[in-house]
Amino acid sequence: MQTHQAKRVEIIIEAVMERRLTEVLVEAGVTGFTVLPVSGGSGRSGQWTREGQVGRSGMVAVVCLIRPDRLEGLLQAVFRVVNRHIGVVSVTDCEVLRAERF
Amino acid sequence: MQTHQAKRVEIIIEAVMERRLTEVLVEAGVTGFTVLPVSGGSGRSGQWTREGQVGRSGMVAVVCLIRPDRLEGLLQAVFRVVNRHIGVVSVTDCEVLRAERF
Amino acid sequence: MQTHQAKRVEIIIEAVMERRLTEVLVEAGVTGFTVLPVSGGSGRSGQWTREGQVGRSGMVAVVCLIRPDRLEGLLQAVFRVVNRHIGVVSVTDCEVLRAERF
Amino acid sequence: MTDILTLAGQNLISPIILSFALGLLAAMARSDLSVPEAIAKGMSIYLLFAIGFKGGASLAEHGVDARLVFALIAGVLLSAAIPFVAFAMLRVMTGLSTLDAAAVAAHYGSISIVTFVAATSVLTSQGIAYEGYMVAVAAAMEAPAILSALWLISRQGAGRGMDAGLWREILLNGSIVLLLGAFVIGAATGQEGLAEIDAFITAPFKGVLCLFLLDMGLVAGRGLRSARGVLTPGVLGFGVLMPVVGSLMGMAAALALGLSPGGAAILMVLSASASYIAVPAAMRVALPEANPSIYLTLALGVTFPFNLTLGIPIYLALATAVTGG
Amino acid sequence: MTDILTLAGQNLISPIILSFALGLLAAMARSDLSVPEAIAKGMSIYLLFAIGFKGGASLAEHGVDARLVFALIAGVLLSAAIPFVAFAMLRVMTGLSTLDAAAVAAHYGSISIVTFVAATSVLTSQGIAYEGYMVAVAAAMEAPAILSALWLISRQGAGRGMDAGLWREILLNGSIVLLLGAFVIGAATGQEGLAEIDAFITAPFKGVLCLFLLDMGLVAGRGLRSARGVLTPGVLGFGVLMPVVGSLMGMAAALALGLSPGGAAILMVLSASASYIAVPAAMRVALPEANPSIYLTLALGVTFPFNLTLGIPIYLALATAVTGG
Amino acid sequence: MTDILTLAGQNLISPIILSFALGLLAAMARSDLSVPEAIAKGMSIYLLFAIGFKGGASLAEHGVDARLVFALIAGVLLSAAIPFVAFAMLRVMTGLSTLDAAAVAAHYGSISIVTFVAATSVLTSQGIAYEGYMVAVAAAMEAPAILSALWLISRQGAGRGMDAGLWREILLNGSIVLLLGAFVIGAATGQEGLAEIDAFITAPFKGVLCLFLLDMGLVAGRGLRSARGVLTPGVLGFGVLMPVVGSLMGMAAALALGLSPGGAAILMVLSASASYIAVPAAMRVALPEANPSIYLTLALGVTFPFNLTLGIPIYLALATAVTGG
Ligand SMILES: Nc1ncnc2c1ncn2[C@@H]1O[C@H](COP(=O)(O)O)[C@@H](O)[C@H]1O
Ligand SMILES: Nc1ncnc2c1ncn2[C@@H]1O[C@H](COP(=O)(O)O)[C@@H](O)[C@H]1O
Ligand SMILES: Nc1ncnc2c1ncn2[C@@H]1O[C@H](COP(=O)(O)O)[C@@H](O)[C@H]1O
Ligand code: NA
Ligand code: NA
Ligand code: NA
Repeated sequence: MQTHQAKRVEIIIEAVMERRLTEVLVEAGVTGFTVLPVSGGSGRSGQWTREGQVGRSGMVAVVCLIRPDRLEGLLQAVFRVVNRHIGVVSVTDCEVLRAERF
Repeated sequence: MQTHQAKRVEIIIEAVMERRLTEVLVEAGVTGFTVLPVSGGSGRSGQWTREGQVGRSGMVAVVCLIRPDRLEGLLQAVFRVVNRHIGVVSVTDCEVLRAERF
Repeated sequence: MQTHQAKRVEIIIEAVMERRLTEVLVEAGVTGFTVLPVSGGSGRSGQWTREGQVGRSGMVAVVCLIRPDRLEGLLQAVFRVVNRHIGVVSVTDCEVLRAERF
Repeated sequence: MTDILTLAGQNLISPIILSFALGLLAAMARSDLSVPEAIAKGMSIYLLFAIGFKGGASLAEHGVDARLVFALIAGVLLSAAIPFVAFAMLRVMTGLSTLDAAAVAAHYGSISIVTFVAATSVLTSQGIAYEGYMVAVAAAMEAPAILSALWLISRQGAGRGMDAGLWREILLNGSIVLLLGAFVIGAATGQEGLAEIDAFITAPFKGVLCLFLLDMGLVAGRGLRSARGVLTPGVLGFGVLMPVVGSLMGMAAALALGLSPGGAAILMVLSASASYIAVPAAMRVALPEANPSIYLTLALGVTFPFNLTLGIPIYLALATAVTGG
Repeated sequence: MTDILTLAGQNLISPIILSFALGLLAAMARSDLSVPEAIAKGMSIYLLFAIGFKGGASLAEHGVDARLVFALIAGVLLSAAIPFVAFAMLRVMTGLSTLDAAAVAAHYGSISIVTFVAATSVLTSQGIAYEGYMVAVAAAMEAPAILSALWLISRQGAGRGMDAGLWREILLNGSIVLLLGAFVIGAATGQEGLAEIDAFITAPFKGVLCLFLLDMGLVAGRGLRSARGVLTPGVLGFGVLMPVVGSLMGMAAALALGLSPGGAAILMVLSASASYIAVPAAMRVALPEANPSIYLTLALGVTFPFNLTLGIPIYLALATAVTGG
Repeated sequence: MTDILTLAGQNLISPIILSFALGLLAAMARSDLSVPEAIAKGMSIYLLFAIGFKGGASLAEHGVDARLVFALIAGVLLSAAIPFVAFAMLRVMTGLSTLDAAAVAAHYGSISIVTFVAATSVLTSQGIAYEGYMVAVAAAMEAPAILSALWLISRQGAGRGMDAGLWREILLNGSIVLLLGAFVIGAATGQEGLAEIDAFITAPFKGVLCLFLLDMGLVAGRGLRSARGVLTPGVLGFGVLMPVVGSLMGMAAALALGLSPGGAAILMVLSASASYIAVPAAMRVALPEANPSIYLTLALGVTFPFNLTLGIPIYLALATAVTGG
């Protein structure tokens, strides 16, 4: 099958920042993203779990497939949101089907 | 540790198509896959969230680690299911432990 | 944006082993990890779903971003836990923002 | 007429409707109020189980009526026929494509179980009885409309057509199985069984319905906010006119069957209501090219609130009038 | 005998059993009916809290009985002893490996809290009293069987052996902690505390149990569907014979303790029942090489339905007969 | 004094407090007992809806009081003023940075709705009435404290400042919207509406509160276990002293308003309690550099249990004494 080069950006960020992050993604011209729930984790600010939590606590994972030439713009936009907040951003090379979608 | 080359295929597809997709994966000789819940996202067909939904709405993420030589067959099988439906497919190079499992 | 080489290790393991795995990760000097829920899957030991389950059944996905030079130690630590248990481990090259966090 | 207005007025300030309105407003104002998916599903399981069980227990008390079979047949026919009327109206009133029109039509032939539940709770508070087997009729009306819509499309050479898997998914859909299963359990264990679990399925029923409608308001509000574009005046008009047309078809059937006033009102409500759970899922599989935001917004954002607020009192008044109840 | 049959017959058409049957059938027919994981867990928390609290409140009312301590010891001994019997029977009746046999044996020494709850609800509807501290006995029987099974395996030089973490996981298992904790709260606050939350833990109890059993039927049905291969006639026979054998061991202990007919029936039910929550998790950690589909299918797909339908009436009839109740 | 102790003693062995203690102990002992997130959220929706609705229905019964408006204003002022007092105390008593101190201060100006609910349930069991509109006062007190804290920080040139999005998030926060919405629904449908859903929102209320407090105990225990480091004696002392200081400010306001003894006790409880849902989320957005484990541990692990056990009886005794009730 014909595949196309793309980048897979995975942003693990506090749930309270989700809306701000996705707004920035849309502004940066990202055509799509997917949000996955996160049930727990650990980092410099300690270990946490979502069990029994009532508020909008914890993190979410936002996955975003984009054309390589859009990466720089996306990262800059993301950085503005993530900068002062806890969370991690990783970028992986990937191939996608149906490139017209990205 | 000894690792082995493999491919990580990630298919984000409508929840209603999950059963059809996994049936096709099994037919294509895939030995295993993992389904992750998705809580929301955005694409050409708009933004959505799973909050408060009663029906089998929204998307799921299916992750499938396979031997590189099986990739082509897998993608063709997947494409038949995804083709008319919304959803995205990405493929990443990876290394796995315990190659006998794939 | 300046990015840094890193490895993305994804461990899909039985939920009952989650605590043991994360303890080993911490011992191996991993500075952070994220746990994602898994809703179902299939492998050599059959197909399963989390729907309606009461016990701590099913699998979880643990994602761990680390500096490349820490990979070997991490894999060895992980292998001790995963060895006798079902589950899969994959490693992907990636780039991260804010390398000081890893 | 005054009666309808009084009833509609009373109906409007019931906790049930106001809970829906609260959800709708909160979502429109972009509050982050939300009901977890698992809780929404849990409440819908509770409501289906309770309504099915009570229907079955009532059947056990009043005995099986010859009309049960006829009512089931009438339900199947109504569900199969309404999509044709809806399709024709959509082609006239709106600019929707054949595909989108057929998909929308399927929803109006099928039923909304919460509208049904809300109607039964209005009947109960008014002390109006209805045939217990209407629950089974509701279940029978879920699926036939889907076939009509697919037939409408296949005539045009489009659509995927049914595979065995889709058949099973539609007929063994979770909500049908639970509703019918609870109905059978209620019928089998009768008033004795009902006495055992009454405190669970009757006393808190209306309260749970309030929270469920709060959630439906939130979902409908979110849908309306993001789908304002698709609601042309024609489409909106259809969403209000179609339930009335459907209810009249239901009324004709109710008269032919000789149902009680309460039963007639229920059959009208079923005919008027539009599915937003089972049918959307089937459409995503069978007609993936149809735009889901059109049918979801119409069914949940327009027709459901219309039925909840104005529709139910109107149908009840009509049913009482024509059956001479 | 007629009594047993009548009771079994009555038992079979109770909403509780029929709900389980509905779930089982729906899953077998591959309906997509499902209960969200969070709701299933929520219901199990409710049931454990309610049953524990009521046991404690009843203890507070009737005072602490010297037999409480003996009953606890008897429970621990039963739980530790039954795996040896089960292991021997498995080696004779089935071709299971030592590892699989030991893992299965652990499940039968431990208990199923829902079977216990179902039995108490049968007793309550028959107006038969039982010792409130049986809840504590149930908690005491959860863990010892695991140790017996691990000992059986370590004798063969296999198995991982216990680490401190596993010890804590088994003894501070969520369901044990909640059951015992609620028992203590019930005992401390007594009838006054019960009066405060009675409307929550007593009135809706049976209804919640119905929905919980619906879910268990779904899970059991899914398991049976995918694990048909492991159910050889020998394994199946064990799944039906073992609970009866276990119940007889429980009966002997009940006679020795001088329990009431209700208490004896409960101890028999506990001995007859097989764990499908705490023990499977412990086995996955301690004996990962044992095949989970064998023990899960046996405990949940064979023994649980057997106890629910035929077992409980049989044990109750036997208990009444031998204790002269 | 004896009265306070008796009441505190009674209070301590209520099912509600013991459930919290059970959760706390289970988490400290590292049991894997846990309540699913969806269930915890579902219970909080239930509690907010029920308490809001009952407040509204009581308002509808007793008529709108001129004091309602004054009480709302007093609530806003209290919420805005308390952070300044808290900030000053933190600077004196602890070594916290300005940022952390401001973040903690915001929590103490705002309120904990579960503490409020627990207080109402103590009042109800003692047969002490309180003004129904206190629910609205509770809602009014949620947000102002956040602004005070942000102002404290911005004075130092730090902090992000408010954007429009944050404003909306704070004011249309899910729990405020639900509480006020249910209050309005209760006021609109009055005793008639209450009668319809009473069996849902009144009878099981205390039982649900027990399970909710079990969950809060689990969350608090987990927090305490992982945040032992931040609890210096000064911080701990603040967590116990501050609620008392807050309650006295509330008492002054209650006297000025001329509230009933019950109403005065509630206003004291609101002033004494610290938010652990709405404010932490706002702080993560506005002051991400502040350490969440400090404010969460203080609010949920220290002040909440203090208020629940000793605080409520003390405030009630004081309120009764000063209002001459
Ligand atoms: N190296 C890492 N790999 C994966 N997830 C991480 C990593 N570091 C941090 N995280 C996630 O980000 C959250 C906040 O991290 P931190 O800012 O280090 O406290 C953690 O709780 C994890 O969920
Ligand atoms: N570029 C993307 N990256 C990640 N997920 C995407 C992307 N595009 C679409 N999706 C996911 O696929 C769903 C359907 O996409 P679409 O077909 O574009 O509406 C979206 O709601 C997202 O969950
Ligand atoms: N090739 C694979 N790709 C992704 N996930 C897998 C794969 N193989 C196994 N898994 C996951 O690991 C679980 C156990 O696998 P197994 O040990 O093969 O039964 C499965 O249920 C899947 O969730
Ligand atoms: Na209809
Ligand atoms: Na047993
Ligand atoms: Na306060």
